[in-house]
Amino acid sequence: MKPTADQLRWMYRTMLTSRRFEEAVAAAYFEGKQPAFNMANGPIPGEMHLSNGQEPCAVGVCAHLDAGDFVTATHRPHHVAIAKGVNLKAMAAEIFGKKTGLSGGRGGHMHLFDAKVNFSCAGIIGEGMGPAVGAAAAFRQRGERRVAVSFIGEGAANQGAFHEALNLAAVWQAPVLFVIEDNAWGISVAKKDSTAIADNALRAAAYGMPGHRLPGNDPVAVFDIAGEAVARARNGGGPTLIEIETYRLEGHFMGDAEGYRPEGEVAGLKAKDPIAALQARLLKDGVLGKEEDASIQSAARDAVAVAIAAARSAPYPEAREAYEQVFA
Amino acid sequence: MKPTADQLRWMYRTMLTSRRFEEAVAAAYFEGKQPAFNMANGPIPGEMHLSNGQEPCAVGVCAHLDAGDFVTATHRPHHVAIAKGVNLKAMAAEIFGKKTGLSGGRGGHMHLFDAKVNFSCAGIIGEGMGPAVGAAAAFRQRGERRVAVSFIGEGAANQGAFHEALNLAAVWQAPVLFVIEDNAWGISVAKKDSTAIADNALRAAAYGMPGHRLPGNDPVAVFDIAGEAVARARNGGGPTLIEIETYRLEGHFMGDAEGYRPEGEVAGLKAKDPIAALQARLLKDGVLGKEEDASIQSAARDAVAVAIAAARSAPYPEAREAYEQVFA
Amino acid sequence: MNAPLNRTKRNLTVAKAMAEALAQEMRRDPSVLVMGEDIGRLGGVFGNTRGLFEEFGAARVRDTPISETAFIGAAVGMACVGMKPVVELMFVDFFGVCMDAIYNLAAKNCYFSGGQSPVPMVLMTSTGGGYGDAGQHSQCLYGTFAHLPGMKVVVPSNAYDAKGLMLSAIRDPNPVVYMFHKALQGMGWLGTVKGAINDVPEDDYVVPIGKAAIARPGRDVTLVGLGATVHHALDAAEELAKEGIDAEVIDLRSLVPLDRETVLASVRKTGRLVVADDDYRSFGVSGEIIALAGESAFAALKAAPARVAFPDIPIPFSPALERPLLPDGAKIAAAARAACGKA
Amino acid sequence: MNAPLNRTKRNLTVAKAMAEALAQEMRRDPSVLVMGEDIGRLGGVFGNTRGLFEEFGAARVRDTPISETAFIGAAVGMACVGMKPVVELMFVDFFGVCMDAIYNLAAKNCYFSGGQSPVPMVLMTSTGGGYGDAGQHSQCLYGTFAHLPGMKVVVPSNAYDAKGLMLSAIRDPNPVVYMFHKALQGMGWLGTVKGAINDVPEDDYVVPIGKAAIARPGRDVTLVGLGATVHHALDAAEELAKEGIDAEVIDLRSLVPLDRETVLASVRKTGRLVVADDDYRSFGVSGEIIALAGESAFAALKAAPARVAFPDIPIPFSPALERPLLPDGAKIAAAARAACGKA
Ligand SMILES: Cc1ncc(C[n+]2csc(CCOP(=O)(O)OP(=O)(O)O)c2C)c(N)n1
Ligand SMILES: Cc1ncc(C[n+]2csc(CCOP(=O)(O)OP(=O)(O)O)c2C)c(N)n1
Ligand SMILES: [Mg+2]
Ligand SMILES: [Mg+2]
Repeated sequence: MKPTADQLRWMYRTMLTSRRFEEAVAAAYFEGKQPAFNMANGPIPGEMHLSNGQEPCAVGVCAHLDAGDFVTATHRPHHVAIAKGVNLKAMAAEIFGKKTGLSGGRGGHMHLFDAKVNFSCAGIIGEGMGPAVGAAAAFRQRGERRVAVSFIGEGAANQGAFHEALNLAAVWQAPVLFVIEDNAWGISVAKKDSTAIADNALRAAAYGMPGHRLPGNDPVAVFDIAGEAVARARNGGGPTLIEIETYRLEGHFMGDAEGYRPEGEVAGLKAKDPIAALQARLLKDGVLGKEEDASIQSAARDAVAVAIAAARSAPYPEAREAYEQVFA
Repeated sequence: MKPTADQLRWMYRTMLTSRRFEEAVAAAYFEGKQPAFNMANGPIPGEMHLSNGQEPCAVGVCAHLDAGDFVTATHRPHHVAIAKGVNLKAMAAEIFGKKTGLSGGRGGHMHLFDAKVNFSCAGIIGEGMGPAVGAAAAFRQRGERRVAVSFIGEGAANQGAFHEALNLAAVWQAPVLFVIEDNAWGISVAKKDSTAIADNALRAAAYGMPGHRLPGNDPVAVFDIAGEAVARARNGGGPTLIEIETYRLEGHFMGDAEGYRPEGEVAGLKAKDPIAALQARLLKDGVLGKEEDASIQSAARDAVAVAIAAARSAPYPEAREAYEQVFA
Repeated sequence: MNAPLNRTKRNLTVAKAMAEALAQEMRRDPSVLVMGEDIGRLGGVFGNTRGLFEEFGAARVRDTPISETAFIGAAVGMACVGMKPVVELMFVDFFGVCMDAIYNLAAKNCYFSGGQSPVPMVLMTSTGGGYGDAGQHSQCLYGTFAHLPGMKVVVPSNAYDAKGLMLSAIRDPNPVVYMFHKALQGMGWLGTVKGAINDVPEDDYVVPIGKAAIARPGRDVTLVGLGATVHHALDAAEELAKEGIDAEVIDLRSLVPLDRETVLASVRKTGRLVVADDDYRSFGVSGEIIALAGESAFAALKAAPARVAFPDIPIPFSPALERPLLPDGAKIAAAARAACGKA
Repeated sequence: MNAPLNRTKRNLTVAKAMAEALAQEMRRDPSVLVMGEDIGRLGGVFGNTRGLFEEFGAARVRDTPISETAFIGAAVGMACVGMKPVVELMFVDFFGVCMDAIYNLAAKNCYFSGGQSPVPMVLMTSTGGGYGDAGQHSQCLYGTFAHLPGMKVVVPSNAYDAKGLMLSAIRDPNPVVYMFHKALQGMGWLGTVKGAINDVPEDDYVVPIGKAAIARPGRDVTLVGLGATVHHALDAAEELAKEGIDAEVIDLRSLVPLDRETVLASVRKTGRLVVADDDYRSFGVSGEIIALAGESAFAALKAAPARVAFPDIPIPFSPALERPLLPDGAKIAAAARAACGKA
């Protein structure tokens, strides 16, 4: 399935928005954490997992989804959240722990929820897989043409939840996609040291579902295969497993010294930055003109600037609010 | 790998011993539970899962093991325990909850442990898989030529522990066999209703290990394939997955009304009783003579009678013993 | 317990009361569905889903693979898109393979989402031993679930409450862990404490979550129980009555929210407390109830509060070992006598 | 805490003390090995396995897949055939994906086997919040582990105990859950409570499992803490001293076995009890300690026992929400004052 020019521009703009957003978050994160890096300090405390480099996975899949479709992401959720249409201002405010955040500051960066677009993520490996199967099964039972997508990392493909969720999805013929963002690392452990086979797409056969591995971190290739899988699912064709080769351009979390990464790996990956690659391609193919590019670039930058500024200036929740929303 | 005449006779005798043992246990189990069936009553309380019909899985694999090899079985453990050489008297006494039992009555039928032959079982689906991988990894690390075997049911192949254990075994190249006793049922749920694919051996490819499916509930076929897998493992060749088609001749547990089983299924399976089949074959092939058969039959019956009688007459533990062995 | 009287009595087992509540709510609300192992064609290992598969079919009564992490997680996803799943964890002892989906996912989604995504689901699970099923099929684990925030926890002791609490649980917008004791279930093969079978109105009614019941009013000593131990406490109260000790028996019914007021009012009245729990003794329910009295009814206490609970050891198989360890009327009565200085 | 004096002091962080204990025992005993996520090349997310991979290699220091059920189960199998595995569950919050292998397998094998198959293994796991890591990376869950039989549970509050308890844990023939608090770990990125860094002898020594420590002797009120709250209690004691209240601070160190004698002796002496715990408030450690005092030191109690604990809610992300909920010296001091009638 080939993307239209509009879809290509949407993917490009969305990747840029995600990148600019994470650059802004990264800058804010280090405030108060220098010279001594203490996670508890600064406007954004706690762990921070950036998705720089993994934007193709998010946009290539989410280009086929609308607000009613159900998506679960991981501890590294920003790119997927943005591609799924999560409210950028409320998301930024949540990451800053503000009252105006998606969850009023209760969840933070690893627990972004936006019910308006059926998006959520979690801090436990594989935790979002069961919910995606369930939401998909509910859609099917109600005769809706909606789908669910569960994004996970390649490290999560060795967690028991992966196996149970894929089998259950296949038994129920649930309209769900399982998308593995293979950035080759689970914190400091290389995929080859944790996973018995190089290509997780082969695991689809264990559940009688189609499996695809996409090399090259290419948003257009992701768009193609994901589009077919989403269409199959909407038409009652059941689940699909897709593993995407992608790049983790940063550490596992911010502050990671990355001593475990081979000399030059990061530089090599940055040289293949998927945003630059898509930009060049769109310019070359004439999908994008110089001016349009500039305006998309500044639009992304501006949207992020507005969201971050609003988040910074927003009030913190009052202490008593901690006791609210434990139960509905 | 073909069994010798001695090995064939051992398999036959062991299958008979297991069958006679379960017949005796079944008889005792119903004592005190009639007319009103109350699990709490009688000399053997609690759930009772019989393995009648599944003996080929146990003997075909355990024929290749000695006391030092490590085996974990399931909630349906008798046939495997007997084939692994668990002390029959102490096992019977444990099932009767007696002081002379393997664990002094603390474990019962679902928790049979005999450290002398490295045998254990558990009541939680898939719980024995990790331990088998670990024991195997320890053997390999110490340079011992021992192997581990984890027996599970086909229903357990959909539990997360299955996936994690197989991947870990493959990553570690641990000398372990995963043996699925496919009796087509997980309590009342048919394999086809719980498992996305018909042949669990295909799941081996998800871990880059060899997988075999053996139809026909044939102890000789099991001996052949298991023998090769055990040899491979001892020689550093790593793990293997084997799924064996077998028959559950009884209910899930005793007292199961089995309303969910298709008309005539049990009768059909009983007509293919693997013990009768092996007996006929050994007599036909001249591996077994009429007299020898009779003496094996009575030897099995006698061994069981002695063990059950000893269990019945053994004393119960004293109440205070419940507080012992919580910690070593 | 307080059924209307203008009708003929209808004594049901807990199993039948649960199944009736499920059937009635499934008829009323198309978003309710049931999932779990053997809850379909078989009607549930403990009979509490009998008849549902025949009436509502395979889409609303789903037999699952042995994949608790997946199907409990799936229930959360269903709940987030408007369904009201009731899932069964066959034995509470199995929580170890799927607790993340329960305590980190179902129980926390509402909070993490700032109230955007409440999780209206019920997790039914069986508890208790005494019938020789050994240490992985006989636990109660009440304290384990009550300790972790975000989920309500109810423990019915009789058929009337079983139906009323089930209807409350399904209609509650939050995850409710519904813990039913096997000895009260009314399945022939498990035997049944007589008191658990009682009069259950056919019509729709709820027992509120978070309200304890006074199973027997009394003046001299407060006996607190839940599930099976409520019946042991009532046995004890009968025994004690003969000796002139008038015991008040409280059936907690809910652990989360805990009805502290009812417990404290009773302890303030009697000045004496004995807690009976067949869950493990330490760091659980019995300790919390005693602590509650110590913190909030200190002045009223006339004697040291006491507990009768399962000791901190795995549950042994042999009846010769297990039975003496279980709470019963005699042990509770003895503790009450001691509290009353009549030992 | 009571280190020999005939040598120059050597102040270590808890992380370094744990790593030193592991290295020393691995040199002494070839059956000891370490497994977990990122405990190899990385040296552990919390630094407690630093240097081990380089010294002992990939066979004895195994980085695992993200498969907690499998590698904790594997550790049990290893232990059953003569190894002494030390496994790490990176954050205790993750227990939900692997609790069966811990509480039903590791903790019960010894009992189920009648003592034939003890399980000598250590499960190290990090606890605690306060640094903005939100509700799935900040929990303590002490009560969750202490409630379930068959495993010992230790909680070091300082580097000296961290080394001594680790050596005891590895040599113990039973499963020991070793819960270390992130705020005490001494990793720069987590900040560190100063008191956790103390003098650690280079040589081999053990801190016995099951013995509490009197971190500060006192006459007027007993403050019981564990892990991080020990330091908050010490802060409170300092504050209280200025007001003429002489507080005794008890560091539980072990939850299972629980050193009831030391707690009771202190309460019998002071007549007043405040328990500080950053685990959830209800059905956990704080309730058990208060219940213990009520049951066994009733006559000695001069005031209602009290607790300062984390409320029964998921742990929120925003510092504006989380920080006010955490136990600290001021809250403990206030509770102690109230207990002493000086509120
Ligand atoms: C069940 C569980 N185990 C361990 C962790 C700790 N952890 C957080 S992220 C991570 C690595 C995940 O790797 P991958 O799935 O490849 O995702 P990535 O970080 O590469 O995006 C680990 C081990 C966790 N959060 N949950
Ligand atoms: C984790 C877990 N879930 C559910 C159960 C309840 N249970 C016991 S046996 C069984 C069926 C197992 O089927 P299978 O693995 O095929 O073994 P079989 O009984 O056929 O020998 C189930 C669901 C359990 N013991 N553990
Ligand atoms: Mg990764
Ligand atoms: Mg089966």
